[in-house]
Amino acid sequence: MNGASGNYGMGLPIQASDAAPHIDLGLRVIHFAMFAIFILWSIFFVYLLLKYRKRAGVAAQREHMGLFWSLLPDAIVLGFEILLIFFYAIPGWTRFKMDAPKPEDSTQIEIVAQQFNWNIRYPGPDGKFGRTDPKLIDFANPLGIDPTDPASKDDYVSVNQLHLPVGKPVLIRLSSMDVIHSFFIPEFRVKQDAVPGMRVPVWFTPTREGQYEITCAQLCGVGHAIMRGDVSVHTPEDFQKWLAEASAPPAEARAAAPIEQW
Amino acid sequence: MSDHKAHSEAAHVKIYMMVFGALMVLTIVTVLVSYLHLPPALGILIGLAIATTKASLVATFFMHLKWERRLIYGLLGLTVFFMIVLFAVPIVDNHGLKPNIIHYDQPAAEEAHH
Amino acid sequence: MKDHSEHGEHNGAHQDDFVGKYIFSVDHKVIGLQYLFTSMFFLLFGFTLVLLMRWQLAYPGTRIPLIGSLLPLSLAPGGVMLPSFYNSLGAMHGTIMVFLGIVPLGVGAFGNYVLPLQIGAPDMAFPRMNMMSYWSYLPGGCLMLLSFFLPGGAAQSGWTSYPPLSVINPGQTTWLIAMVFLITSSLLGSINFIVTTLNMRAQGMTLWRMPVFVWAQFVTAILLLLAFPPLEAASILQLMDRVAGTSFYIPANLVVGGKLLDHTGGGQPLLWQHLFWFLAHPEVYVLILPAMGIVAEIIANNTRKPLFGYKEIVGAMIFLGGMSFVVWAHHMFLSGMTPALSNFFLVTTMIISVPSVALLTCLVFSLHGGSIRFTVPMLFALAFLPMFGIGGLTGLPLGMPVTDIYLHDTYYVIGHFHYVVVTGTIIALMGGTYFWFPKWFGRRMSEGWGKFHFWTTLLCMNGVFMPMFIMGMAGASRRLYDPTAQLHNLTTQPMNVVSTISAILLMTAQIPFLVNFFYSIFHGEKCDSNPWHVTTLDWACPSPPPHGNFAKPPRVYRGPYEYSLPGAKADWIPQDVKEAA
Amino acid sequence: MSTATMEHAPVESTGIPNGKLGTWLFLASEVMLFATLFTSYIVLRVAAPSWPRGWDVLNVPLATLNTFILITSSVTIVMAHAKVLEKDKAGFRRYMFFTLLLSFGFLIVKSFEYASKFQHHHYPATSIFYAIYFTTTGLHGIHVIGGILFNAGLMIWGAGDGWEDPLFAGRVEYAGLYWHFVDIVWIFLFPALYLL
Repeated sequence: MNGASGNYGMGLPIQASDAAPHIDLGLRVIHFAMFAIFILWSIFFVYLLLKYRKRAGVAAQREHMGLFWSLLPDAIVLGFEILLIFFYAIPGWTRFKMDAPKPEDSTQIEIVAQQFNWNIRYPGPDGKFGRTDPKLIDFANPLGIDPTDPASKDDYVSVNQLHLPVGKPVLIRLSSMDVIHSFFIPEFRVKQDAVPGMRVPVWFTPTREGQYEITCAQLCGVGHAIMRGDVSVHTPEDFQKWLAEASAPPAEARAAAPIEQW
Repeated sequence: MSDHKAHSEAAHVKIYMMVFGALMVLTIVTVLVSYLHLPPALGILIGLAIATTKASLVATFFMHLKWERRLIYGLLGLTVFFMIVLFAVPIVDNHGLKPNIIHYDQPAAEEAHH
Repeated sequence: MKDHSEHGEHNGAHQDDFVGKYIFSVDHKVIGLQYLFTSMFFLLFGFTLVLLMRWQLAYPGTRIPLIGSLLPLSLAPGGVMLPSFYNSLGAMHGTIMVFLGIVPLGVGAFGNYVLPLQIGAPDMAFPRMNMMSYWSYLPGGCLMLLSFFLPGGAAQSGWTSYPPLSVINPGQTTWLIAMVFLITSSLLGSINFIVTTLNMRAQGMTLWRMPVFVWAQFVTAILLLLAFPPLEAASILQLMDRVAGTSFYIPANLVVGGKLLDHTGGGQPLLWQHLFWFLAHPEVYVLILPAMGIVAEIIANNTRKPLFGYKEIVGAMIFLGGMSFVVWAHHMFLSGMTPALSNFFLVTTMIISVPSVALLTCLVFSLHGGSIRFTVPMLFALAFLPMFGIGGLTGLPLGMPVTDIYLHDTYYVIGHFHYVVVTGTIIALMGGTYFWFPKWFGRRMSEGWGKFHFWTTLLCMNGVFMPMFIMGMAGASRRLYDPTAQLHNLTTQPMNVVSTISAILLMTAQIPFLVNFFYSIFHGEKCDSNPWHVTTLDWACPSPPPHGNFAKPPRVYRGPYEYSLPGAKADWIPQDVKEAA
Repeated sequence: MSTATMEHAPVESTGIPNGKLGTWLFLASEVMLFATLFTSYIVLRVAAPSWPRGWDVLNVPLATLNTFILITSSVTIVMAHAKVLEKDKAGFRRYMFFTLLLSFGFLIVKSFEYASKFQHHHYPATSIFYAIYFTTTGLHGIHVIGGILFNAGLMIWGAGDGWEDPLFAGRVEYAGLYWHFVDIVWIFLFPALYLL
């Protein structure tokens, strides 16, 4: 069907971006701790049930265990959480959602979600996105790019096909034309809601060449299930070659690119 | 079910009239200030201060909060706390989001650079 | 109008006719039972909806067995459901289960019936308001049901109703109007509960002698009182967006299906999310606190010893209630909200886990040194502990913004939420039903069938929700009409089948319960007024209690859980008994 | 009434009458309701590229008149309560009548304001400012209507056997509490919409 289908199993999908190892580390540590807590707790629970089951001639004791023992689980959980917050959660969040890479060091892409497509725009060699105007939107021009703006001349728009070079940060400006969607690539461990009226930056560095899948993670209407796209991560040379080929035809001809309308 | 203590109603009525006068004066002041067309920040500050004063007067005297029990204070304190939370988070968020909001009316060049 | 005899006479006028006694009754017990039967109906209805969804998830695009052919063409042509119908089912399942099933059962039914009894009151503080609360809930519920048959159909935007989708989708207007009814009902109820708890306690029933269940209901009522109005206002704004064409949640220049939307714009989609979750997170505690109260009552009764750390439990509940107002944005880490805010909500979310752990610890430690009777209610209460534990623990990776990047909006979230609410709350409510059944009807439910019901239910519930964690870890997205339409869901598709089969079995497992329940109302083994030997006041009056509950106003001499007092003849001393015999 | 019954039975209670506690709880929830509207107002206003000044698009003199009317009605209802405590039936009727008159006056002025907006084709859908304006003042208006119904009911009840009812003074006080709250909401709405 597609090169991406081998990426998934019963556990976490393969890791294909710089975010993946960091997020997986957290998931593994937290789940290991969860299992440990739950198993120890269950042993204690079953022990209590067996030891203190109702037996003839044995009355319940009114005294309780000391308060100290009840504070212990709280303290353990709190300590674990404080460690996670300061050494894992806040640094990771800062890296993935607060410290964006510089635009000039990154592959810049604009993604505009719509029911039920991902419109992907590359700025072309000038590195600038042309002006857009919602009034210009039609089936041939899904983003409403203004052809009179010189910066828009070399812009290239593809639908549901995201091509990226490996090893270089990708900086996406994510928005939506209609309702809230959510941009999710499981192999990259990247997810962000696409909100209409807002342009949210998303960034990551692909670390592995291959085929991956974009999916919409936020209910966006009747076609939510079929809203998907393909990601191809190339070597930098292949990526440049692809971009040159793809954006070669003049602006007028580009408009004929097939657009899936569901 | 009158729960009123021994305080005399006549004294209350006198207070009510004074509060009434104060409310009227404050209303006139806030309208007059608005005719100065102050810069928004200052205007909002003054308008809000006057409105809060007026509301406090109504609550303290007309709603008898001055003579009310601690439980009611507690209830209102709790409400005000959650109200502040309800105000604060969306407003702080809104402030943080400003750079991300798209304004289509801006000129082309600015739009392109973002 | 001055004393009890007149009070009885006053309402006695109503008792002669059927309508006054059973329909527009002002008796908290009748209203409680009205809530009980209505919410049980809605729970079963909401469950039926999800069975349809589960069929579609396990066997996408195939004919729904049995009832597929009965569904109208506009929902499921040829017995195969349409995506719009699937989305309606999703939205209505969530709404019905939360707002029409669990809250009315936990608060409306158990709270209404048990709370006045446990504090020794003859009725609620405002009996007629209590009746109005039910009669606002029922039309709201009926409107929700009817919405399937109204033009535009039922809401399709999820129970969260995120705009702009909810503003442009059909069916949402009915949902919003019905929600206004339900919110009104909850507000009326919560005012009543708070005043009753504060002002109607029997002599000697100080705050620190109130059973944990009463405390739980009290905190719940405060949450409802202060958290629901924002949703009411937010719903009105959304209604304006739909009906009057305003743009509170609609930004400028939306293009839907290639056409510019008429709305002028200037609104903020995220505003709804803030206002919605300001209610909906406290709502989670509205779901879980009454359940914890029930579990605490059952555990104290069946270990035959006082609860471990009564004051800690109450304190933890109050703290949970307060904190629940400042954690809501952990539902919005990836919503496009200012990222720096996430760190604040990360910290508050981790703080709120501490009282939850404390509550669970106190309940488990209460078992230590007890003499545990494995009655049917106790089995349910015991199952609550590890199941709620799983639900709580799986909240940890969701509450961390970093790991939430991956798990957000996957099946992991569904698994987490349902472990808390189904294997947690519903299990506890089932236990509560077995526990208070003798109080309600003066008869017992069958123990044998109860145990059968317990084990099958517990097994099937885990069968439904455990696979969801596996699917979530593999990245499977939620709310997909056809999971096989996307590559990343294909490998975990067998898990959907396991979940669906378990859900069907779970529904089947409720049949013995329903038969047992309705059979026992009429033919169950008769029992005395206090078959479980409980200390709290709800068992100090006849079963079922007469109008006015207590023959004479009770007087309370001791705390709620005086079990196994050394030197006492029986291993329990009711709260209204002065001297240890 | 059962509320009265409870107060005479020996109970543990806060000492605050049920009705008063219930009214304050109701008002607490109303505070949250209007706080939500104000939050929405602030968020939408701050995010808007431009926002009309109230005095350019709305009628400040009419709204000032309405402010005077509402404040006066707050005084008359508190006087009505004082008259109940003084057992002055005629006084109560007089002040309650003034209160009702003033509340109708408020609605009439409001309807003139709305009518002139509609004449100029300004509807809630016109802009986000008008959306806020119509929604908040509309909800406030519904609260005024609710207050009128309750106050009129009290007046009718007070004319009959209500005057002798032990609950009567309390009910008048609670009606007053609610009415003052409606006043307070307007005290904030007035500058927020018209003057800032």
